[in-house]
Amino acid sequence: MPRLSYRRALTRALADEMTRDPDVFLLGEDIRVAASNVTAGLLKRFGPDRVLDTPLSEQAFTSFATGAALLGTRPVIEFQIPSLLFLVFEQIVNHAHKFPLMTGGQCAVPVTYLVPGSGSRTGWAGQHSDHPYSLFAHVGVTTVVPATPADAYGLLVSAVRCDDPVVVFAPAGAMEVRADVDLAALVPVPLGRGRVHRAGDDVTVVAVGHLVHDALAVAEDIADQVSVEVFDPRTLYPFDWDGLWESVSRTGRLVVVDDSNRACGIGAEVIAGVVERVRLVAPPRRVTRPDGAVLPFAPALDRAVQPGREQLRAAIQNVMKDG
Amino acid sequence: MPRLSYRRALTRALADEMTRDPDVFLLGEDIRVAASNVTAGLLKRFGPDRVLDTPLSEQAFTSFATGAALLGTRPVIEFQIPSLLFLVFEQIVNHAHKFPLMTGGQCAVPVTYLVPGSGSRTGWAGQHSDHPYSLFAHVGVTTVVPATPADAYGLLVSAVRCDDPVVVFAPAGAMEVRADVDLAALVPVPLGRGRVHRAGDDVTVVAVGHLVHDALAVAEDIADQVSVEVFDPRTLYPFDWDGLWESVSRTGRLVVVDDSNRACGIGAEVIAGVVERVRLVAPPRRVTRPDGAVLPFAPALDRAVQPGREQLRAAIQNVMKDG
Amino acid sequence: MTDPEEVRLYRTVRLIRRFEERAIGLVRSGHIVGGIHPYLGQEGIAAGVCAALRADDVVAGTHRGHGHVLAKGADPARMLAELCGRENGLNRGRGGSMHAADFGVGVLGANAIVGASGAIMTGAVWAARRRGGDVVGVSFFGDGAVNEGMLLEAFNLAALWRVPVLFVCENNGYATTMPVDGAVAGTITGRAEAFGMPASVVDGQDPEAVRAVTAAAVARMRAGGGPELIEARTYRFDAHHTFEHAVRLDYRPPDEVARGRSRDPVEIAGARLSDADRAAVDAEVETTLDAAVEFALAGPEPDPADALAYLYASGLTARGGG
Amino acid sequence: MTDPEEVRLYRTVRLIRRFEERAIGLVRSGHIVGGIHPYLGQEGIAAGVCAALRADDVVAGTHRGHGHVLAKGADPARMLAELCGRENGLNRGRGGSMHAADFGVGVLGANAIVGASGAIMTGAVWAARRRGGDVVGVSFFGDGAVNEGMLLEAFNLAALWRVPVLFVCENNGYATTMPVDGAVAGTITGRAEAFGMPASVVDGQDPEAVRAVTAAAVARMRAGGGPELIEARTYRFDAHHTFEHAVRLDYRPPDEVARGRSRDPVEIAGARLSDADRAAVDAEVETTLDAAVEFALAGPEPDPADALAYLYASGLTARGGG
Ligand SMILES: Cc1ncc(C[n+]2csc(CCOP(=O)(O)OP(=O)(O)O)c2C)c(N)n1
Ligand SMILES: Cc1ncc(C[n+]2csc(CCOP(=O)(O)OP(=O)(O)O)c2C)c(N)n1
Ligand SMILES: [Mg+2]
Ligand SMILES: [Mg+2]
Repeated sequence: MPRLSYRRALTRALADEMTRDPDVFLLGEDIRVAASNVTAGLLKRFGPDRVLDTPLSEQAFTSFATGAALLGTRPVIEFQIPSLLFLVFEQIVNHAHKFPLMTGGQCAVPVTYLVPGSGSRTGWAGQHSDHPYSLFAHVGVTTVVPATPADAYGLLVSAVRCDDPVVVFAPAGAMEVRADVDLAALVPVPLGRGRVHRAGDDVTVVAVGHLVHDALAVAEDIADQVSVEVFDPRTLYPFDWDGLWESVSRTGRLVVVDDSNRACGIGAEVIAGVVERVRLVAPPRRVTRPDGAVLPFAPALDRAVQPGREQLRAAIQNVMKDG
Repeated sequence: MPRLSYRRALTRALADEMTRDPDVFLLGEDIRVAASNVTAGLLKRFGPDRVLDTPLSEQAFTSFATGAALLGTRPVIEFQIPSLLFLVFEQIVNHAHKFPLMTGGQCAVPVTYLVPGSGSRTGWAGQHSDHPYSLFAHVGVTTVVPATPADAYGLLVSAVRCDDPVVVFAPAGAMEVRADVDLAALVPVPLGRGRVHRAGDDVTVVAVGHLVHDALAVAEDIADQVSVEVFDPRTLYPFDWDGLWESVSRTGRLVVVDDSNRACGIGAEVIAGVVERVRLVAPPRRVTRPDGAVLPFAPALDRAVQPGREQLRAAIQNVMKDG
Repeated sequence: MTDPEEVRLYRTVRLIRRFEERAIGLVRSGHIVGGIHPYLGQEGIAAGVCAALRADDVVAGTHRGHGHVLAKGADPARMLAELCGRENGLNRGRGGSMHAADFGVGVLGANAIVGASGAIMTGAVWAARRRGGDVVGVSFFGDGAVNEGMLLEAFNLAALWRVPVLFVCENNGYATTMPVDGAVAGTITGRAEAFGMPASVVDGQDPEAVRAVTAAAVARMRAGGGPELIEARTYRFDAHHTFEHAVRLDYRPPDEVARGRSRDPVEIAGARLSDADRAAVDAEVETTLDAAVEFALAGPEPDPADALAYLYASGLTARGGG
Repeated sequence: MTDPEEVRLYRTVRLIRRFEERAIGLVRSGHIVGGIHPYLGQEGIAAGVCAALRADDVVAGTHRGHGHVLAKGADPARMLAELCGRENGLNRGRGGSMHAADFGVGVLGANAIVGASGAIMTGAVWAARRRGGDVVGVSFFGDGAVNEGMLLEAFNLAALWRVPVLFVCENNGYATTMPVDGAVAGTITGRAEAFGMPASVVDGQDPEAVRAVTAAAVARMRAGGGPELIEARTYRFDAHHTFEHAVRLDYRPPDEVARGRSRDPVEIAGARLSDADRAAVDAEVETTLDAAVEFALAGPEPDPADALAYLYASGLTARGGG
C-alpha cells in the first residue's frame, strides 16, 4: 500500500474536489507556487482561474469568498498562519456564518478555510503559534481538526462539500504524519462523527488533532496498567456527543487533551457535555495549554506551554486513582 | 441615598480616573457628543485632547491605543457594537495581549476596551447582538461583566488601573439598572473576585452580567422550595475559583446561566472548573444561548435565543431532582 | 407628456420617501422594534443608480439600506413586513432593517457592518462573471466607510482583478456625528483613484444626474472595464437613527440642516413631471404603501420554536441552550 | 579621510550584512530554531533611515526586522542571543527573530503580522508627543503590507491627526512570491498621497540617498509637519525565509536576481570609503560579531518553569494547563 502523507492527503482532497466540481476554486497567499506545499501541482492542473494568488488583504479576500459563495461557487481559502483567522474573525463570524439565518434562508455560504500548520511550528513564536479552534466551536462555525492522512483527506472533502462555512485546522504536529493508505479507499468522512482509535475499558481519552498520536503512544506505554480508549472527535463543532457518551458510559472516566487554551476551550466543553449527561466514577481531567497562553520563542519554553505526554500520563493515572 | 444608574456609574468611573490620572484618555466613535450616552459631559470637562473622536477605522484606532499604551498612556476605547470586537480581534489578541511576554517584559499594554450595550439590544438583529465575552476568556484577556451600578463603577476603575488589557462588557440588559448607592462609598472592585449576591444552601447559581438580576428574581420566586445561592463572578477571566469552589462545596449543586453561546462558553468553563475539583451531588446544568447562535430580528425569536428565567427555574428544579 | 424615465425615477424616490415616513411612524407606534436608519434625503442616489441597472445586476447596501432594496425592485410590502419582523417579510422576519435582502431581485442584503459590502460584492460579481454574461454589481456605502480598511482592501482587489463593481459612496457629510472632514484625510475620489479606478462626483440630490453617471460607468464596465467609484454628495434629512430622536444629539448646525433639506430629491425629480403625472404617481405610491402596511401588519409573527431556523444551510441542527 | 557619516553608514550596512550571514549559518547549524527572514540586500534602507534619527526617536519593524533593530542601535550580541532563544537576548529569548525589541533604544519591536506596525507607531508617537518634545517615529513595512487595510487605516489616522510618523515602504518587488505588480493596483506613493501625505521614491540600495531623504522628512516632521511616506526600492538578495531553501520555490527569474544583486548596498556604501577605512570597519564588524556569537551561544537557555513569565504585566499568574 502506498504511504500517504497528511500534507499530500490535503492536496489530493483539493484536487479531487476541483475535478468533481468546477465551482470549487482556491484562493490564498502564495498558493500558485505552493509555498506551504499543500497546493502543489494544482495551478498546472486547474489553471490560474481556479488557483488565485491574492494580495495581502485577508479581510477582503475572505469576504470575496463569501460573496463568491453567495453566487454559487465553493471557495477554499488557504491561510498561511493560524492567527490570520483573528484578522478575519469578523468576516467569518459576522458575515459568512450569519448570512443564512439573517436572510431567512435565502442563501448559503459554502466556504472552506484551511489552515495548514496550525499550532506551534517550533520557532515561529508568539504570533504564529496559535491553535484557535475552540473559538470557532464557540461561535458555531463547523470546525474540524483531522489527525491522520485518511481523515485529513476525508474531512477536507466533506468540508468542501458542506453548504456551510467550515474551518479545517491541520495541526503542524500532524502535517508530517504518514500512513499506509489504499488510495482507492479514501472516502469522505462525515462531519460531526468521531472515531475510536483504540478501544479500552478504564478511561476515555479525548484527544484533538496531532495529540491523538500522543494519546495513542501514552496508551500503549501504560497498557499494562490501564486500558485506555482513545476517542478522536475529528470535528469539534458539531461534536459527536453520542459517540463520546457511549464511550464514557462504558469507561466511567474522562481525560481530555487539547492544544488550545484552557479557559473556555474544547477541553472545558467536552467535560461539561459529559458530566451533564454521564455519571463518572472519578473527576474528569484536562490537559491543555495554560490560560491565556502565548507561545514563547525559545524551544524549551514553546514546548513547555503545549500539552505533553507526561502530563497526559499523569492525568490518566490520577483519574484511575481518584475513582 | 442617590439613585445611580449603571450607565452613569460608567461615566463616573471614567471621569474619576481621568481626574486622578492625566495619562488616561478616551477614544472611540461619537464619544464627544456621547452617542451612547456613556461619555456625557467628559468632552467639556477634559477637552478634545483626552476625548478623541475617531474615524471608522476600528483596527487602526485599537492598535493606536496599543502604541499609545506602550509609551505610557492608559487609553480607554469605547466600542459602539459588541461585534466590533470581532473586527479588532487581531489587534487585541495578537498584539495588545502578546506584547509583554513576547518582549520579555519590556513593556505593558494597559488598554481598556469598553462595550456599553453588549448582548441583545432588541431589534438590532444578527450583527449587533453578540455577547462575545467567552472568546476573551479563552484567549486570556482580562474580561469583566459587571451586573450592578456599583460593580460597573468599581470594575471599570480597576480595569483602567490594570497594567494589562481589559475588556469590559456592559450588558444592554444591565445598562438601565439603577440602585441606591452612597456615592462616597464607590470603590474600585478587585479584578478576579466574585460576589455572592444571595446566600443559599441547596444550589449555587453562577450568573453572568445582567442575568444576575434574573437569577435573583428566580431565586426569590422559588425561595419556598429551594435555597439558591447566587454567585456573580464579575470577572470571567481571571475567574474567582476559590470563591466558587467554596460556594459549591457547601451547596453541592451547580447551575450556570450565561448569555454566550453554549459550546466552549464560560458556562462550560465553570462546569469543568468545578467538577475537576468538587464532587457534586447532582449533575451540573447550564442555561446559555444555543450553539452557534445568531440572534434573529423578530423580537420573539431574539428572546427565544437568549437564556430565560423559565429555563433557569427548570434547570434549578432539575438539579434538585437529580441528587 | 413626461419622459417615462423621469416618471420612473420620481416614482422610486417618492416610494422610498413615503416608505421611510411610514416606517418611522411604525417605529413610533412600536410596530417596528429597534428603530431604523432612515434614508430620507438620499433617495435620489438609490433611485438613480438602480435605474441604470438590469434586473440581473446585483447590489449590496448598508445599515441605511431601505432605499437600495426598494430601488432594486423588492416588494415594498414584503420589505415592510420584514421591518415589522413578520414571517411574510423578505427575510421571514429574521433580518430586519439592517439585513433586508432579496436575492430574487439581486439584492444581496443591507449590512450592519460599515464597509463590509465592498469585498462581498467583488466576490459575488467575480463569481457571476465566471459563468459568463456581463452582470455588474453595486456596493453602496457611506462617507464613514471609506476609512474602513476592509473596504480599501476591496478597492484594491476589484481594481487588480478588474471586477466590474461600481462603488457608490453616499457622502451625506457625516458618519453618525463625525463630520467627513474630521474623518477623511484627502478626498474620497482620490482614494479610489489611488487604486487606479476612475472616480467622479455627482449631485446625489438629482436622481437623473445619478442615473446618467451610473449609466456611463455601467456601460464601460459591461464593455470590459474594471471597477469605478461614484461619490454622490447628499444630505441626511433626519436623524442618524430613529433612536437619536430620543437622545437629542446636537452636532449639525440648524442652518446647515436647512440648507441641506432645501435640495430635496423628491422635489427635484417631481418638478420634472407634469402636475397630473406627479399626482398620479403620488396616489399610486400611497395605494402601494397602504397595501404594504396592511400586508405587513397582517403578517404572522414567526414561531419562537423556529428561532434557529436557517442557521445552517447544511441542515445541521444546533444544540439548544436550555 | 572618509567622511565620518559615510563610515557610519557603511559600518551599519556591513554590520547588518555580516550579522545576517552569521545568523543564516546559525540557522543551518540548528542554533537558531525556526529560521529567519534575512534582510540581505535591503541593508541600505535601515541604515539610511536610522542614521537620520535621534536616539529618542522610535521605530517599529517587520518579520524581516533584524536590520531595523540593529540600525537603531540595539546590541548585536543581545540581538543574536535573542535569535538563539537565550535568556541574555533582547527579549530574554521570548520573542525570537520576528519579535526582537529593544525599548531602551527606541525599537518597539519587529512584528510578525504584516501591516501591523503602522497604527501602533502612530499611537506611540502621539503619546510621546503629548508629553512634549519633538520625537518622530518610523514604521517600516514591505510592499505587501500596503494591501493590508489596517495599514491604510493607519495612514488615514496619522494624516488626520498629523502624527509625525515616517512610513517607510521597503519595496523589494515581492511579497513572499507575489510580485508587487500583481498585488498593488495603482502605486505605493499614490496610496500615501491619497491620504494627503507627501510621498517620494528613493533608491534603497544607496544608504546615503535614503539618509538624505529621511533627514529632509524628519526635519519637516520635527518642524510640525505630519506623516510622510518613503518608498525605498530595493531587492531581496536571498530567500523570503531560510525555510525556502528547503522547499525550492521558483518564482524569480535568474536574470532578475542577478540584476538585483548587482546593486549591492554594501558595495555602494563601501566604495565611498578609502580602502584602509573600509578594511578597518570590516575588521571591527567581525570582532563585534565574533563576540556576539560567543555571547549568544554562551547565553543560558530559559528555564521551562518560567515559560509564562511576563505574560501579564499586572502580575496575574495564569492557571497552568496540566
Ligand atoms: C464597522 C462598523 N463600525 C461602526 C459601526 C457603528 N455605526 C453604524 S452606522 C455608523 C455611521 C456610518 O457612517 P456612514 O458610513 O457615513 O453612513 P451614514 O450613516 O452616514 O449613511 C456607525 C459608526 C458599524 N455598524 N460598523
Ligand atoms: C497579515 C499577514 N498576512 C500574511 C502573513 C504571512 N507573510 C509573512 S511575510 C509575508 C510577505 C510580506 O511581504 P512584504 O510586505 O513585501 O515584505 P517582505 O517579506 O518582502 O520583506 C507574508 C505573506 C503575515 N505574516 N501577516
Ligand atoms: Mg455618512
Ligand atoms: Mg516585499
